[in-house]
Amino acid sequence: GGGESGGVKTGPGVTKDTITVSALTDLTGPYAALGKGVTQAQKLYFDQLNAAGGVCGRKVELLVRDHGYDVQKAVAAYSEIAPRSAALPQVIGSPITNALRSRLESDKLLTIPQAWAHTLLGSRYIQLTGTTYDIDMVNAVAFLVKEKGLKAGDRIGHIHLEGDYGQSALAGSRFAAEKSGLKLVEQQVKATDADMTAQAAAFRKAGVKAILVSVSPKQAASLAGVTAAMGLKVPFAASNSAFAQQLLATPVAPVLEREYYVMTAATPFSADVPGVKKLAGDYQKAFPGQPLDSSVFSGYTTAAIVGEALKKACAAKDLTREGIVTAHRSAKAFDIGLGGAPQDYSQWTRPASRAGYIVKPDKAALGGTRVHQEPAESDLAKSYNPPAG
Amino acid sequence: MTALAELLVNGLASGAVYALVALGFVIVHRSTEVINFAHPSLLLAGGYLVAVLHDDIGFWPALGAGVAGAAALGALVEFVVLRRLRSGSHGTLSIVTIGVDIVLTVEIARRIGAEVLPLGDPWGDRVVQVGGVTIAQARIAALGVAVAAITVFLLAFKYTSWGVAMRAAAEDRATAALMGVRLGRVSAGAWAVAGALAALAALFLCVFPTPGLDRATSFAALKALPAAVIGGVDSTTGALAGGLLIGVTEALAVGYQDEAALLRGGFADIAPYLLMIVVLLIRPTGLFGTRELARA
Amino acid sequence: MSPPALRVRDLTAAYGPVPALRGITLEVPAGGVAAVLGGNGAGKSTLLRALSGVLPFHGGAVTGGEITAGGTSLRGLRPDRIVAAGVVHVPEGRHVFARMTVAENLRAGSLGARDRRRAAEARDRVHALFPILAERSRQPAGLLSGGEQQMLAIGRALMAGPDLLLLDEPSLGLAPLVTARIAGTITEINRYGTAVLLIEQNAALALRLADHAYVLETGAVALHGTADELAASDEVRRRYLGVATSGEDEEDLGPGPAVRPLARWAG
Amino acid sequence: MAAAIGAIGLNLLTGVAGQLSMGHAFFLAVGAYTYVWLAAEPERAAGHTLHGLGWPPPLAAAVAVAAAGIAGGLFSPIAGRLRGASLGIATLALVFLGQHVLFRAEAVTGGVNGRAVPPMEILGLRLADSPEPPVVLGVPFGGLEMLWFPGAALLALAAWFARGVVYGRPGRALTTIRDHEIAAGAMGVPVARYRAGVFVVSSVYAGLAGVLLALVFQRAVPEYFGLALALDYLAMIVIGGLGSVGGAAAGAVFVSLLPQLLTRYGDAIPFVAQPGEEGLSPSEAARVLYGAAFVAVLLYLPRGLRGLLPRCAAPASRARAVRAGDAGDPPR
Amino acid sequence: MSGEVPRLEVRDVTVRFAGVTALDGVGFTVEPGSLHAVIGPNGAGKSTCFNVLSGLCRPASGSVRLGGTELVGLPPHRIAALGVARTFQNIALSPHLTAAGNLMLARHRLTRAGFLACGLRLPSARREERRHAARVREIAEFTGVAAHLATPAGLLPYGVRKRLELARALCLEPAVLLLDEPVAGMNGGERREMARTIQRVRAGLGVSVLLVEHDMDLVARLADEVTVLDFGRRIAGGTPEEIQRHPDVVRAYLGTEAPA
Ligand SMILES: Nc1ncnc2c1ncn2[C@@H]1O[C@H](COP(=O)(O)OP(=O)(O)OP(=O)(O)O)[C@@H](O)[C@H]1O
Ligand SMILES: Nc1ncnc2c1ncn2[C@@H]1O[C@H](COP(=O)(O)OP(=O)(O)OP(=O)(O)O)[C@@H](O)[C@H]1O
Ligand SMILES: [Mg+2]
Ligand SMILES: [Mg+2]
Repeated sequence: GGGESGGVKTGPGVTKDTITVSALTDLTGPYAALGKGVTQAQKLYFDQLNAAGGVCGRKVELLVRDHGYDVQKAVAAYSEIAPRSAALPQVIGSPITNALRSRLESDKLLTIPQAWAHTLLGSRYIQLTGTTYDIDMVNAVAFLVKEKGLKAGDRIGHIHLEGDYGQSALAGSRFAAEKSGLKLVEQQVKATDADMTAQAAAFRKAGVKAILVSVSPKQAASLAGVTAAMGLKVPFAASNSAFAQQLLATPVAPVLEREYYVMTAATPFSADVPGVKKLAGDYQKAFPGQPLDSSVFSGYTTAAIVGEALKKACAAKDLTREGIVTAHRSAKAFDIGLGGAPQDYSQWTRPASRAGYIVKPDKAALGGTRVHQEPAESDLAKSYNPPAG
Repeated sequence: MTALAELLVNGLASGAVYALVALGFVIVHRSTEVINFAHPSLLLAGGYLVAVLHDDIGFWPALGAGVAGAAALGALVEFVVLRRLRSGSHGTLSIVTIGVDIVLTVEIARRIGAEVLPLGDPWGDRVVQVGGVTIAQARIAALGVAVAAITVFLLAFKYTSWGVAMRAAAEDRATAALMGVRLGRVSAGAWAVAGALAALAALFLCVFPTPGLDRATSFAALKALPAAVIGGVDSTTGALAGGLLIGVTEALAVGYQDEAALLRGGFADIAPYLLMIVVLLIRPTGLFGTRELARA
Repeated sequence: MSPPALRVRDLTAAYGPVPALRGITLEVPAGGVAAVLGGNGAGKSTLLRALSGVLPFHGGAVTGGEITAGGTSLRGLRPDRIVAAGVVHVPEGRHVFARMTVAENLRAGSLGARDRRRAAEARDRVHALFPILAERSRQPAGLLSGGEQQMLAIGRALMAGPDLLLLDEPSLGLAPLVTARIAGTITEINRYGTAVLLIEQNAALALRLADHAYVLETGAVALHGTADELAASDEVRRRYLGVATSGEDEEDLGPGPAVRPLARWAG
Repeated sequence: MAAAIGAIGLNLLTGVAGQLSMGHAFFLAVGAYTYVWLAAEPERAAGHTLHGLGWPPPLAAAVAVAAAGIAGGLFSPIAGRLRGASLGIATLALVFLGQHVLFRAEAVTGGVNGRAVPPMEILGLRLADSPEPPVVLGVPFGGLEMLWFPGAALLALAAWFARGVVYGRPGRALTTIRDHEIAAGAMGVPVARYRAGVFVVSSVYAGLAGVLLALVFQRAVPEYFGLALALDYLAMIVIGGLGSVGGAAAGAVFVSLLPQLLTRYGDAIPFVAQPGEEGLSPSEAARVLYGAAFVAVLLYLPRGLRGLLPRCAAPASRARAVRAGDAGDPPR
Repeated sequence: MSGEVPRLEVRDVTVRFAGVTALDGVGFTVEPGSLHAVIGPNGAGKSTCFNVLSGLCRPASGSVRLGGTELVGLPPHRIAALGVARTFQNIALSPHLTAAGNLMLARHRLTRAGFLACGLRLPSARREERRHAARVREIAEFTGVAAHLATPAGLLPYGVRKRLELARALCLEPAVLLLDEPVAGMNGGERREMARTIQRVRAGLGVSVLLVEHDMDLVARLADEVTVLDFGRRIAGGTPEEIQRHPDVVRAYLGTEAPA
């Protein structure tokens, strides 16, 4: 349905005094850590937004549903919440986003997945933030060639998870390796694998000069530990999902601090950006003792994207779903003062940005990482066009 | 050649850990004929205890506490849940353990949260080099512990009253009761042992080469299921053999995935299961399982 | 005088709503042998299950009455406590642990023994009684022949060194020679002070071994007396000893009660 | 509902014939994906081409069910040879292998992301959510709701069929195979053939359930057809009561509905912390309750939910197998 | 019909298990319509012999011929289909099926209805079920278990289960009946009853009966011929009277209890 109140056109999820937005998150499954950080940060954002008067005289309410990373559960949860929602600032899991894709499109819901597989591109209603995994890996190879002296003919390892995350990263690394004349040594692992000894041995056997890492943080730590113990001293360049602050409490911390580089679009909390510093302070006040990591950043920015879209839609007097999406898509250089490169949301077949930070793990830094290189778009990344899904 | 040797050795080493986990399944199955789906949660509990205690009381006492705690938890599960199910069939009991596992896992996972908890073990990331082959010390310890634990249980099952009582109770509860076997105690004992073994297995699952305990650690327990089966679910020796076999298979499949196209694309993950089917086709009760006895 | 080895008063028991024992009263004197006779379904096995506390395993329960053995009350005790009190039950139908070896089965029998040191001695005695068990000691019990399993079941019970032995059809499936040997064993352990409550379909044998006998019918004691009295009763002779009474032809078993003859099936 | 059909099939296998199967998820997947593949039009999604034959949905569904049966038949050399727990574990391998194949066969399954399920169309009636659902009695009556009717009819049919099997000649043969394999052989039952046969029948049920599930979820994702699903089905039949057709259906409802209800009303569970606070979150509480319900049902209803249905008490209904058996109570 | 009952010939059958020779070149013949008893000490190989006859156990060598058909190597259900029915020493009923269900099971080879027919309740299946249920009831009455038809077999007392086993074997409409200790667990009166039933079966159906029993009185009353096994070997054969006087038999089996 739809309606008109106070001169503002409204759609599902918008009533006289509230706007409901929903999160399909994972609080009990494998990505519970991510889900918790993102959800709390989003709560923080919407609380702040409401404290500042809300949007269009309405409070914005965040409805949270846990799917435990189970696609079928997520689909069921979606059916329940979709009719009541104006937008989805959080959907965890690319399989889940993919599964919901056609329904999101027919429901015209602005959706921001917490997943960065390039295969999610190509829908007007789905907004990926920052760089995609493939872009990250392209930038990573460029970085390794430039700074770590990899030459044409060298071998480079890529350990990746099965599934969208790994496949997307692999698309990038394959492209970049071919362009740079490197020989890619691929190792695929499963989410449940914990011990990377065999993979490390295979890399050593192949004589790789560097390793790209697109696995879970824990698997990454295992790999780093084993390679170090084997005496294979090579640099690692990792996807943003292959590092977590918690790893710095484990014995592999020194190895990580030495030769581990993480490609991410998220501004590290230790960066000298006022907006980020304020966010760090607010978050720690609201959720004392909770880890401050990229999930918080990602949650907050994605909530902000929706918040800004709502504000713009309100200004355009159109709070229907289509109105919200149109408002969102009008942003060509989105920047809310949280660092990083400006993002282009006006087109949906390409990533919002091709420039990401390169950060290094650092125990002493707030959030566990410090900036190694400011966001920059490598030439290789410029020439890369992800095949849209 | 070293490459092959290295793969084999590393396969054996990670196989030792599978063997320890598998042994937990086997013990409960052998003494109660229940497939213990709650094993992963016991594992998580044991590992968690060690992880939170080692800072304060040191590693070895923490390990002791973890083993004792997981044993107590196992016994508690038996006492609170399974004992009340006297009349239940083995199948029902197995399903109940799924429920138990869900409850325990949620609670422990909640406590672990997003952390990766190191267990503070003495081996650290030290490795041993033998003729160009690198093996983690922790893995050598795991192999030692697995072999020792399996020997102990093999002997205990065969030669102690406890073992005899256990097997009698597993086979025929009513008749075992007529022999004066204290059924409650026997099955609580089996669960306690399973818990203790789970804690040990957790230790080796979470030390180098893995960075520590996190909520996903329990998934690794699933890998041990084919190990238990290949060896024969009622055989302790089988648990060792099955574990080692799986470790080696996996290591080889990973190591040679570049050479053989067949092995690519995550083949290593299913290799254990293929191996399992082949074994079951040849020997339906597993390599070391006792054949189903049947005579009219 | 020492208390009786077993005293049962007004024992009632039921499987769910179905009563199986209705007020059984009986006694086994210290060091004595009592026999229980009765047709199929009379409740003999149920009686023994009630005494040894395993009725719940069969979906039944004791609903009333008293059981005392050598002065201790057994009612409501767990089976292992009853074994600890010296009462050992050889269940009907063997129930050997099929997957365990013969030796391990015997070992299981001594689990409840109060004096485990004498287990070796007891085993030697069992082996002497049934040499086949020594021969087959490493074989899984499930592969033994029916009679061999029965020997094992009896031997297993003897391992516990009981004060009171409850035997449910010990001669089931045993060759005449072995039956005779078991009869000898019962007399012998009895001589060393073990009391025996014997359920036996071979009524002639039972009455020869027992001092007292009880006849059960539909869960109640229908007749009781000394073994000699019962052996002389017509009723017992006809129904339980299977002796043909006058009017029946020994040779072809006579016509019996009228039953429609079975013809070959045409379909 | 779809789950109920699958559970009935599994109960025939495990409850009646004593053949433990942990691989039911595999046959569900075969049914679901065969249907999707046959009925879907070729499309491009998430970076690769998805094949499809574009058959009429009812035909595709029928063939999918048959395909699951054939898959069961292919497995029958193993199913006929193994029994009990060994079979269970062998079928477990089937789940893992199956999932592996599903993940790899992207052209058919859509890989990790799964693929959309073409809606069922019967006589031109589209059973799927449409933008403008007809409203009946104030309830938007989407195609999904309409799926209820054929679904319920199929379930009734499946249950009726299963009861016929259980209480008929094959059921007796299977029960005896479970209880005493040797005796069954000696009484003239070809044991291996029956084992294989019941495996096929149960696969057919699973295939049907798979098709329905796919239609209900509107998307088939390989991840779903994993170990957890297989265990769920086992739980269904145990909770429902082994060997009972009605019980299996009840168990299926319990297992598939409870988590959804708990998640939905998770916020209303008392003593639960809000997101962000320490303590049990609603979704965790829902999980815990789910696990506890499992345990509680089996603790207090040792014969499963079937124990709640006096009509279906085992001896009574079994006795109906032979009407000649109404001879009254035996004298006790 | 009795003319159709074929002769059963066992020749030189040897069965070995790990370490035990359970049967060692055993041979005997069961004449059509006769009652042949096999006796011997425990573990002599009597049940093993039955297992060979019913296809549960494959001999290392030797042959078993039923009429013109060789039984060795056939699977159990094929042998059952030829009309060889047996009872088990350790009762082998399905405890969860009712007594009636257990009996109907034995009609398996005589009935046709498969998964489809039963699932769809085709009229043919229902007709068949009714017809056979009537016969089952007749056999149950004949063997004296009719009162228990509705009870799950697992709940029946031992003696009744023994009779149910006999009834089940009869439900197969056999030509050859193998009875393994049919009166074990019965008292004197019940034994006479059982003996009478067996005699009637022979008289009414004309089947051959092979009987294993430790009750010598019963054997003496019923058997036309007796084969004695000891340690897997045939040590004697003949009429009951001959056997009871045979010194080897007395020594190995009967003991001093035997009539001198
Ligand atoms: N587990 C059971 N559940 C229900 N009823 C049972 C059970 N076991 C036995 N009964 C019933 O209890 C009655 C007594 O059975 P019981 O086995 O004690 O007889 P019995 O005298 O030992 O007979 P038999 O000489 O044949 O062994 C019978 O009617 C029988 O059907
Ligand atoms: N499957 C088997 N594996 C190993 N040994 C076996 C097997 N079946 C039988 N035996 C052995 O073969 C011998 C003969 O057994 P069988 O059952 O034929 O004896 P039986 O004559 O029937 O004795 P009973 O009168 O005690 O029933 C026994 O010693 C038994 O232990
Ligand atoms: Mg009895
Ligand atoms: Mg025998």
